[in-house]
Amino acid sequence: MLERRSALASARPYAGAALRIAERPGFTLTQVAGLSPDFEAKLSDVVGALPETVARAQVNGDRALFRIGPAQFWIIGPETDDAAARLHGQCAVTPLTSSRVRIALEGAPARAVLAKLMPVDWDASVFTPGTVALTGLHHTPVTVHCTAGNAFDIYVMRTFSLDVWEAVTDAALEFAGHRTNADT
Amino acid sequence: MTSFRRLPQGGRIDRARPISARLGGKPLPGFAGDTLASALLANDRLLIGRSFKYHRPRGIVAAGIEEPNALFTLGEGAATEPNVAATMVDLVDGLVARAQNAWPSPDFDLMAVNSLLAPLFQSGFYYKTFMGPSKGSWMFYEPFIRKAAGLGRATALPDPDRYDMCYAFCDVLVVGSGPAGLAAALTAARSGARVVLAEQDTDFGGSLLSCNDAEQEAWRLACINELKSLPNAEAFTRTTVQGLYDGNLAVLVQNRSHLFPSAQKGEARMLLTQLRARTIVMATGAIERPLVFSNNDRPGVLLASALRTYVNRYAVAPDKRAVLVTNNDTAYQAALDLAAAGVAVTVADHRSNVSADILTRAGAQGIAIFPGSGIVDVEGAKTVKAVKLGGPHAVTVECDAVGMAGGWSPVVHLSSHGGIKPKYDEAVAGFVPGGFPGSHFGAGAMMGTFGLSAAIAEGSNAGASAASHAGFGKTRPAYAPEHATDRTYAILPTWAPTQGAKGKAFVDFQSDVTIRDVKVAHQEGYRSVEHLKRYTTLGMGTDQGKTSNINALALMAEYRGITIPEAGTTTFRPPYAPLTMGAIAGRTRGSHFRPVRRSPLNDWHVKNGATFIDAGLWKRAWFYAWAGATPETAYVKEMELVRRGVGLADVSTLGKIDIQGPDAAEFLNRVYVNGFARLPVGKVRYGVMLYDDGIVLDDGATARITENQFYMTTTTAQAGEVMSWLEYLLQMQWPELNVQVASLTDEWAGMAVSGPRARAALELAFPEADLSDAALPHMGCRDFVFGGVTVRLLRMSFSGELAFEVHVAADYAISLWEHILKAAAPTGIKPYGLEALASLRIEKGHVAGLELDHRNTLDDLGLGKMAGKDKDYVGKALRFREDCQAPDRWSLVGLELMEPDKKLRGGSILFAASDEIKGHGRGYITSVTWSTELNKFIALGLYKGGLKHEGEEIIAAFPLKNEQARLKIVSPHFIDREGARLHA
Amino acid sequence: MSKHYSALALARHALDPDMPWPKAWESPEPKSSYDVVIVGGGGHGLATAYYLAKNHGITNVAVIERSYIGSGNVGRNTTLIRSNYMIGGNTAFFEHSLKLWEGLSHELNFNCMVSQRGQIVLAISPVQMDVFARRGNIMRLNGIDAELLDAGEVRKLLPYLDWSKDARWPILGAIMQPRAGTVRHDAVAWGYARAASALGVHIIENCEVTGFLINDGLVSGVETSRGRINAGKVGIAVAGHTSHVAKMAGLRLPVESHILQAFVTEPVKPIVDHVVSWGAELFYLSQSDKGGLVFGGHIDGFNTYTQRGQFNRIQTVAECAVSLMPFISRLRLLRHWGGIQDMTPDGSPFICKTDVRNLYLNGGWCYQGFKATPASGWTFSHTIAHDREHDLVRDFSLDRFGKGRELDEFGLGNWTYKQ
Amino acid sequence: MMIPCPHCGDRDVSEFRYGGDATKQRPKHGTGDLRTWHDHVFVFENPKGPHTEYWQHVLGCRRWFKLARNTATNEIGGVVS
Repeated sequence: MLERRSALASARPYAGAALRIAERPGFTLTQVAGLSPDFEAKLSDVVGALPETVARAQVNGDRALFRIGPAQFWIIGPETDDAAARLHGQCAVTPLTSSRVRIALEGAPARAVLAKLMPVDWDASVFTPGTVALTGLHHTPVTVHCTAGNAFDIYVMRTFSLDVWEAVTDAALEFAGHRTNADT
Repeated sequence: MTSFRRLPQGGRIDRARPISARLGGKPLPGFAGDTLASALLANDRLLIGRSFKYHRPRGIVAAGIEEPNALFTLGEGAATEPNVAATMVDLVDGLVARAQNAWPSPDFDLMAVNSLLAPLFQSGFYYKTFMGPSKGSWMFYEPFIRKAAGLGRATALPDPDRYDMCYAFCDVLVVGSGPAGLAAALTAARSGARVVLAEQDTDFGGSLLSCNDAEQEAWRLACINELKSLPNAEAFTRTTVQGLYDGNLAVLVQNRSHLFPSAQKGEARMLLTQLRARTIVMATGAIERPLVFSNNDRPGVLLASALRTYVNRYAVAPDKRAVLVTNNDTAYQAALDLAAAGVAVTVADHRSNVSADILTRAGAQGIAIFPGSGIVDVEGAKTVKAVKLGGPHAVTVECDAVGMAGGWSPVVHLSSHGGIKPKYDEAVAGFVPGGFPGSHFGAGAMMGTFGLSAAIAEGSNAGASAASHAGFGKTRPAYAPEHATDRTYAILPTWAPTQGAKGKAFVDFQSDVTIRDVKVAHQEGYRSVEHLKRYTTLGMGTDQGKTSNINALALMAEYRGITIPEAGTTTFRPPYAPLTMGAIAGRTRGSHFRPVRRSPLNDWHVKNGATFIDAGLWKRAWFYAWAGATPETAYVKEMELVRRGVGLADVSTLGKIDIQGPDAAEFLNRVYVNGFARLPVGKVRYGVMLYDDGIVLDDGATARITENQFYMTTTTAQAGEVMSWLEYLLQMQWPELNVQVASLTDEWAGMAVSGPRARAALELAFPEADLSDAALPHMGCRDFVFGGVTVRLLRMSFSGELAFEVHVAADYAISLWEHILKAAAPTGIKPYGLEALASLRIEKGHVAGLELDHRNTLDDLGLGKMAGKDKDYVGKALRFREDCQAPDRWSLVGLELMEPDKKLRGGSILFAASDEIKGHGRGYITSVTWSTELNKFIALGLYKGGLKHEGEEIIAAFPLKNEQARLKIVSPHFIDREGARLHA
Repeated sequence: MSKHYSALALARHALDPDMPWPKAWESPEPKSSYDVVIVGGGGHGLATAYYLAKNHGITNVAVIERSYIGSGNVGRNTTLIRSNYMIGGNTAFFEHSLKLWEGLSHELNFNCMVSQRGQIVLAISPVQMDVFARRGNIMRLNGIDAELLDAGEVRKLLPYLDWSKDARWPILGAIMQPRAGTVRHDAVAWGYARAASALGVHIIENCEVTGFLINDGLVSGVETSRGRINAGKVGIAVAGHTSHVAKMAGLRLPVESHILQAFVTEPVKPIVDHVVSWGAELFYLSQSDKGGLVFGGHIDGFNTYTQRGQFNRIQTVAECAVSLMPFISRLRLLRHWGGIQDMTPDGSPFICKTDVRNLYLNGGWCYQGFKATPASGWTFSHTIAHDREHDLVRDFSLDRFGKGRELDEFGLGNWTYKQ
Repeated sequence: MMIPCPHCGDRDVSEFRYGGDATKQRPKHGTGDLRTWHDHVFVFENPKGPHTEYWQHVLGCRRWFKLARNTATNEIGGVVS
């Protein structure tokens, strides 16, 4: 058997009293795109209701759906998700699980940290739970999903993930109780 | 004798908290709440530096950001910060300051001899001399000029402090917290709008901080308290709005230097905020102008408003007598407050008629008023001793300080950052905003509204309008304090000095520009405002002419005999005040300067002794420790490994694109010059694409996975460009094609298994898979499942050897890589790096990097035959431009070094044997390597006429090292021309 | 009144403060007709007028400027001069320009502060070293000074760079041109104006061209905000606004206007003694004689005529400055401004005849307008005087794209906004 | 500048890449002679005033779109279909 290895295996952990920053692995990411007019109908047959806009996530059971463009969606499911198989042949299906690393940011200072990194309005009255933003973090494309009050998932490109991790933890330095071997 | 002293009581300083700062190595006592400037005056330190050009003694002029003279160097070692205005520095424990531009000291400054040469240093001085004796003479003079110029001395050490940056959004931004700003912020916030109030000072209140009126103080505190109680409002001190940019982007910078050097870890010295505001209320106030008269730069000559601020806010006053010189009513506020503090005050008023109200109020305080008179001259060199008055009261008055009240210049900088020029207002005798876009509003002194209750009313209105413009309806205005009155601002503009004295009359203190310099500029025809500024350097100092621009403009208008508006206005550009570079860069510096991109195999490379090299943003394994310690030796061993056995290389950085849809084949058929329509499923094809201009854009191998799905690879360098280009064509130009593309660069890892023993190695790694030539021929492709994971095998070769590319989902890359090395160990397989990879392809004659530099055509690269004759493809039309088809274009050749004892270098220029070695030659070397097959240096290059000259001996010149070498032109395919190894 | 500038003249004026200096250039009313009208009173236009009079004896010339002279890019650049060009059509032209710079203060009797302090271009990869080597070799082979420096030699010259392991990209070496340097930019406009005026050229400020007089393909003058002015020949030198001026003459051009921002810090004592450029990202910096660090980077990257830059570009440039030279972090930015420059597909300019007879074009300078000023005036005046392109600008033609003869000095391809 | 992405809404200009003059009609694939393509690739409208350009939300949804923008003021006119 081949084993998975996290792109952040060698990342320096972040420890903060009020803020948690950690990789959140264990998901299946499938990008689907339409090749026929009835694409969205076929898709919802398999995964249920679809998100209305690019700005909102649709959570159906253990799946979260993002609308990442016209006739393009991301399906974030459990590791065992079979959506890809069930959609095979009905639309363009592109497995992207390895291509993204999910970094979870949680705690009172989370919005302040995000505000240091991305030109999006993170105010609690605006970026409410369920809101999704496709934006840029340190020159790299990221997808941010507000999963709860002050909890966020950031989907970053795998090959940039260690660098983005460094950028995020550095932005959060003032909230770090201590940063493990930060001075090495 | 004493000039200034600390008053026994009063002021906003905290006398319970004494502070010990150091100035020039000596203690500088003061209290919390002092600035460096107020502490200097409190300690009677008037002479604080020397002027830029003439090294004249100078003192503090202002109490705010407009200060032209009092620049100090703060901190020591790596923390040294030159040219900081003392008026903007909190006096804190541990503060260390040094005077500038004076040697050995401001008191005794050797460069003062400059003032003797003063007549020479008039405007345009530099342009008129230092030209001789010979052509290059300036190079002789320049070092001396440079040493003399340049204000403070910077350190060359890296800045030790941290700077932070964030993005923010709000409905209403209010700039300035004076009466108008506080009213605007409060009114807007009461509507429920998200309000940000930015104040540059250390406390809120603006002009109110310089007053001594209990009712107004109560009003100020009430506003602040209510504002702080509202959850939708944020108020920041020490925060300057440095500029406004398109789309209502306001750049705010908060200066937290007062926390240093004792700052906590992670705490930033400055925080820059990019604030997107729906609407903006500007309540930026006004700055008082000096008057121009002989020796108006003597230490002890300040702005009248500054004297008022020092006495009321810092409890620092002239010792016995102050003379105020004015052309308007506002000077009397200072006069009355000084008198109230026990200072004897004389006012010289340019106006012959002073209002009765003022005469009575001033008279009551024993203030002597001389209507119709101004200052002729100032006596005293290092401190003011007395002033000579002119007009009907030509007397000399002994005094400790002089206050200049030349009228007020509204701070219209932000309103003009957007491109709207300020307009001149006769009544104000100054420039006010020339207009506002719909989402901008103004209030208070910056609009020319100087009365307190008027400013508050205007502020409330602006706040309400801004809120409603941002979509918030009902609100409640902030009302002025009950007894707030509107003091008059009657002004009689006076620009030229009172005649009768020979001393220098300064217009711009920091740039040492006198009234005579403005005259000279006028004489010589440098009359437009911009010419005046650039020729005399007026307004070019760190104060950006905040106190001097209007006076200079008015004087020029006077000389030209035109009105001030006719003479023009000055354009204000960001930043409003000098802005620390570190604050702009924020955290994006050093190792964080640009993102690092790492292969999925990166951790293995690190663990196994790879040396890395930067390739764009990527860190790539250059060579491995097993092969040697230096690239020069290591890559040769790694090449031999691949030529004689088998090697494993990380090719994950290649661009990879998933192309799906019924029209996928047609799409590829259009973007590649060669045909893809009939590529069979399970086959790979090398393709080249052009840009519309007919120049080669990129190349790569593309496999057909199913009828409607292709797997495209691009070069590492062009991956991003190609992806955007494909998206552009599909989304904007070819809607008729039903195709979807997605990037797989991060999803799939790629490893090349190359060498005569490649098949043997993979058969050990994947015992179940049939890898025979029949089952997987050259340019064949197959997916199979191994260890529960899909593995994609592409039989293709970059090295020219029998080779396979093994692609797998990136999560499993290291696991599979280790498996192959372990399972195939008997074949002697080892990893090889980028240097060997690139060298092997040179031997094979594959173009890459410098051969694909946006300058070359298909034919230049010897790929012309690939293009489909009767097929359309992007770039076809312009490919056939006249010169693109010229027979003698520089095109691809192989090169062999004929002189074994020599070295071949990239960037060498090529000449025919018979050529004179000069000019641009006939081509150049793009890529060089040692060939393990031919045991000599070989290269790829571009040569005029290309392979028509095959077999010719030519010359490679490298004059930078005075080297030349003889080469032979050969086919770029140095090895296995018939491709036997590929098909093995 | 001393017409001639010298230390002696200064001394005389110092002793007699009431003796007035003469006007640097006359500002006459426009005549109804001139032999040649130059549209644009910037560095290139003024230089062209000067050389028309000086080299070709054509003195009945008017330079027509919409605003004040030097109000365009000659006063908005980062003052660099160099001749490190490698493409055949460029090398000789820019070297000629540098030679003219070297003698300019004498030629004009106006100190333009031509400071040949040397330019050092830093390389961050072995491939880049090869590219720089090719450039340096071409320079040497054309009689132009160039030195290849290794990291150690660079570190001796520029100890203040980030040599730490924190540096995102290591500095591997550099190519240096000792004769490159800086010039006091405003002085160039003023010096050429004064010298041209002395030779009889009319410099007409605050006069905007509103149209061209063209009959069956032949230009005979211009309409201006101050009336019609007839001319035997008309030259356009309005880089930044070339497209819409040329449009009045019915020309559509391979030009797109973009903003390039420039920056200066507060003055400090001498600390940077060379012109330093970086191979990681477009970035170049030098210290002015007044003490300010003057620097710039890449264009904002989209079509605009506003002289207001975008803040994200300001950040990009500041990040370069602070990352390459960490001490700059503590210095303060005094001003930043924008110049509108013509961008062309291949990054190279035009000095040529047009489809309209007797109408000549000078534009498309991209990043290199300032350093080209003297040679531009030299060759443009020749082109106008002889109705034939000067040999040095044979390749600066409008038809090069149609012919497939791009002058892509840096191998960036045919994109105005990526140059 | 804030650029209105047709899908993500107003976003900072730093998330976008500029794609050039969109007032020009690209010749249909397989048509157009050298002159036509020359004008399409090398000649620009470059107006000082209202203009239409290609932009891509490259740090976002990767959509290309046509944007109306005034080159004299940087005023955004909105997305053009």
